[in-house]
Amino acid sequence: PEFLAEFQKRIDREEKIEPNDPMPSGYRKTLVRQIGQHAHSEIVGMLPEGNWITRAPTLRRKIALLAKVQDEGGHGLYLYSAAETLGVSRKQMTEELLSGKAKYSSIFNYPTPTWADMGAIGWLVDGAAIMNQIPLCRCSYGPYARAMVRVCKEESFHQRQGYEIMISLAHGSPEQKEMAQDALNRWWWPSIMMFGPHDSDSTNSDQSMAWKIKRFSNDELRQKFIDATIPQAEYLGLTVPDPDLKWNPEKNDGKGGYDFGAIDWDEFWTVVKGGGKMNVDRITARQKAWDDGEWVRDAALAHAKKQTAKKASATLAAE
Amino acid sequence: PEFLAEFQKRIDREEKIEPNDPMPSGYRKTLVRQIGQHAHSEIVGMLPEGNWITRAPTLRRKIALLAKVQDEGGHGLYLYSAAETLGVSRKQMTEELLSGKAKYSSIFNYPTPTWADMGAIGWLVDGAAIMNQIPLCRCSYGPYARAMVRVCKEESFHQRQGYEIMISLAHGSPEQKEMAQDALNRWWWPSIMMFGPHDSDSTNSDQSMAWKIKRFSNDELRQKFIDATIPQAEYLGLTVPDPDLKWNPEKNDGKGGYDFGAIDWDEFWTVVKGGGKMNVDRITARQKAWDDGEWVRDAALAHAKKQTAKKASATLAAE
Amino acid sequence: MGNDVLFETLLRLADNHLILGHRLSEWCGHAPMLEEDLAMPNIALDLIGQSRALYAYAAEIENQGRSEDDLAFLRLEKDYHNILMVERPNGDFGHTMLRQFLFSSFMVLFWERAQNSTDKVLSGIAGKAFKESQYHVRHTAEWIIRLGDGTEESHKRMTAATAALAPYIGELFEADAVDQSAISAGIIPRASDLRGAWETQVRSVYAEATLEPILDHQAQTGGRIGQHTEDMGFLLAQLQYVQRTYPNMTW
Amino acid sequence: MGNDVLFETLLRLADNHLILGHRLSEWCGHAPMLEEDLAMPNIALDLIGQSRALYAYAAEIENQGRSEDDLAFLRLEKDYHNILMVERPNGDFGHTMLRQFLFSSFMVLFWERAQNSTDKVLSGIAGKAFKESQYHVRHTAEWIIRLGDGTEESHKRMTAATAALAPYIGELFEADAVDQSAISAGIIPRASDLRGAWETQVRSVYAEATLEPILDHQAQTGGRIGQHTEDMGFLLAQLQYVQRTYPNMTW
Repeated sequence: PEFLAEFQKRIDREEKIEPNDPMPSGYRKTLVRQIGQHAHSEIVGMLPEGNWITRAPTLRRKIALLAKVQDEGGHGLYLYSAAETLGVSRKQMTEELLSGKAKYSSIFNYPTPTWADMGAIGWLVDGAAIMNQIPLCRCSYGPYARAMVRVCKEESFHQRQGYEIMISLAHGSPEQKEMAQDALNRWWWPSIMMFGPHDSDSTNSDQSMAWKIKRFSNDELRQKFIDATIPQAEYLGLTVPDPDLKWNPEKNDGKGGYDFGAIDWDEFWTVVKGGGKMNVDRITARQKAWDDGEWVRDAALAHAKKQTAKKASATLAAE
Repeated sequence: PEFLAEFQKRIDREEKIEPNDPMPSGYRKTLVRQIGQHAHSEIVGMLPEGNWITRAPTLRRKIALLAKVQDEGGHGLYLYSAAETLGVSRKQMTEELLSGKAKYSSIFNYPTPTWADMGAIGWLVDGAAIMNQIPLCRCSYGPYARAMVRVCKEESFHQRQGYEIMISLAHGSPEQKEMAQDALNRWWWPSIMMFGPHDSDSTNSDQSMAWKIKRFSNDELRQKFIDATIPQAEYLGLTVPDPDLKWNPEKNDGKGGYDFGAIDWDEFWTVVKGGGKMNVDRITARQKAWDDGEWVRDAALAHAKKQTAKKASATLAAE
Repeated sequence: MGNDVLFETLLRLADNHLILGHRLSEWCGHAPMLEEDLAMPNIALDLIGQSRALYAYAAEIENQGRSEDDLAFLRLEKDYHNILMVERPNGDFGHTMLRQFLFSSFMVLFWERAQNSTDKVLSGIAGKAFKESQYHVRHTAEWIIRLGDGTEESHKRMTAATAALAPYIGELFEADAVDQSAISAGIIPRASDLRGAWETQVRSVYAEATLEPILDHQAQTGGRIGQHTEDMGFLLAQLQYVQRTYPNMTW
Repeated sequence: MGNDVLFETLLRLADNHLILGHRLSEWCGHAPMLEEDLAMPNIALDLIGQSRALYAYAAEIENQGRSEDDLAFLRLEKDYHNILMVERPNGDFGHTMLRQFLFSSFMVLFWERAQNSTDKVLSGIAGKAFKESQYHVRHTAEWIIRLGDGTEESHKRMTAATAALAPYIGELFEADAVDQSAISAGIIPRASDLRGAWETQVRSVYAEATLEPILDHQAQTGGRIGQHTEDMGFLLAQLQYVQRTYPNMTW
């Protein structure tokens, strides 16, 4: 209890907690879960966009998409490394992902049937992710905060890139415009749900706030996202699929903001619990990559051991 | 020797040899090799055309192509059955195909890059096959002769179907006409080579002739094929890729026929010996089907055994 | 009921059959044994043949100058209204057989009743398709039993196939507003009325196959309104290849 | 030498890089380890980037109003003039690495000399590509060694890959009349001149990897004049999907 109070003081002084610092086991556990989940989301998140790499419509778009998906892999790598500083291995985390014990962001269980989804994901999904992630750059745990600084920089580039795809489509042919609208229709609500349950239903939030792992509530971030995104949709000339959406000058302490319709939490929970269109396919794809790659990882290990043994005997001979 | 003379007399009287009849081991061996090779050709022959089933341009063409490839499987089945009457199992023959010990028609080692190849194969490859096969309907070995009667009936249907594809293309758009010409360019010489080496270089031919397994020489059949096919090419308005092709009124005992250019036997032997563009892919595809199917065949066998055991114990219990 | 309901009804049926026929045709030349290199194309031919009759009739009903091939080959992904089950990748032979068994067990009941359709053309198509489906059920049921009650490995694979296909069962029995209209007009039978008979049939085969039935899994849906899984785009890339690459030609 | 030789030369180079980049990009998200999910797209990005520069320049040289994307996406199969090696399916990770190693070991020598091309644009492209290729060789060579001299299984797989790719080596060193013209004009180096250095490099890596080199197998050719293996059509069906389905649009 004394230690806990001391720890809280450090947090309150905005000191960064580092890997070798003493920390409450709850703090460590929360971080391992959250960073792991975040890393898994990056990795699984490669799949819905990876789906269009071989079918991208131009060389420029193909290069940008490939680079983007690669960046996501890079984010996964930073984040796994941050989690490893808390004493959990990448292999262990991967196995938890594959067994279903560890979660990843539910948004990646929606399919990407059209090219416009590459725009919508960048614009909306990355947009929502950035809202969530910018505060994490000031997270109390140092390695996570530093990883997030790098992630956020790249994410906002991705978001612009996605929005730019939307512009091309929305200002393109009628077929392209329809494709863009259809993508917005499908991605709008899932993006809104990315901020998680309403504050009133959110568990563990208070403790995370106190520990400064989390700095804004789900509903605060959601509102910020909606307020930022609606003008962008208007610029595109697309219709946000929410009939209850309305400007409310009273909101945000009189600065104004948007009222929006009720979120279908049944759908949210269905997808979280494995009922999304792509849940099974996503894990199957990851499992297949893992299984197919086993011989490669084994061989790399075996080769490294041989090299070490060779060096050792060379050193011995030289002595 | 007395037996051999007696056997030859039966052959000369045009009697059919049946599975349980005594026969010289050379006769049996020749037939096993030839029928097996013929069966393998049907099976491997499913692949180049199977390549277009999922991409056929219309429903009518897709149905016809699928039915055709299925027929080839059916021919394989008749022929394996005919070979089995000579005491060799399908499994054994399949293993010989996969190991490379048994051959199949070299023509199937050419790729099918365009839809026009579905026309050219039907027209030229099936056309050449029919030339080869019609005499086999009168082959001295009964089961083979009877199998060939069924095969030939279907093959001539396939040939008409292929030619009909060529007509659609040759009388279609400039792109289609070019596609048809390109296919003719690629399939002409390989089809000509399907009749095998020149009589002067052909081994084993005399004995096969005497035994009435074979009834015409390679060169006779080749000439018949060319004479029948050139007018068809003319009707299509396509150019046969042989600058030396010329009507010769002296040929065929004064009935006239076509002179044609020198055959590139180096290419022929290269492909026979495994150097065709698709040799490795063909065997790899068959090997994969065989390997992937092993658990199915094993299960079918295991289930059949269980059923037999059940029936036996039921019978026992009833006694 | 307007022609648009009949058109949409025919299209959904046609798409189911074309896409499943397409998947099945992918096996041609790669089956575990020669007999199945004949049997699978046989079923595929029936399915694609049925789709052709349905597209031809749909084109006629639509009366906008589109042909059966325009409908089959020249729509966007979201305009294909097949159920998700039929577009799923083949998986292993057991998975393919089970998918076909589940689908054909439904269709045999559907076609049987559709013989009494108020639409005479559809009832004619149903008569032929009913007979064909009976063979599809028989052939695939035999394989489910053989593989379920075969070796340890085959049992394991069939158990996996059972689980993998379970989410795609519910969509068979769905009915949206379009279906409701078609049902009310007596064009097609009510799918939910067929569920009892379907389950009896399927349970008896699963039992003989020593497989645990999973028939009430939460359903994946959306196919009817063109919301597909990611495999669909790749299937269409092949299906439409020639028509898209060489537009407006006769083949 | 006419512009047509330069155009065709650029196109062949561009096609090689696009198609191999495409194949490599198929791995993205499916690699054996996260590090390779970064490394393979890295190489793919270099290759596709090189192809883009080459197509853009080829379009300029052709001067017929075609864009880099028209060249990359809107030709018929027979008009893609890449060598066969680059279109071969990925196989397992070892096969993919070996293909890349064989190709990049050639390209590094090619680009090194092409820096002195009489064509200034190409020599500029070569300068950048040379540096990139050095990394490709280094990265893939490390894997060949690791996998060749790893476990028994990895050695077996690499031996199989060695045999599978052997027939596609010869085409790297071919030169037809077009190539000859381009060589005579000093646009590109003579491929056959590079064979010695290439073999030395490859043999030394194979040796360290304890792999038996098969470098003089009878060559499969035809890619240069658009005669492809059957895998190419399926690759193009994906590559061209959007452009063919929605013609004449801006993306």
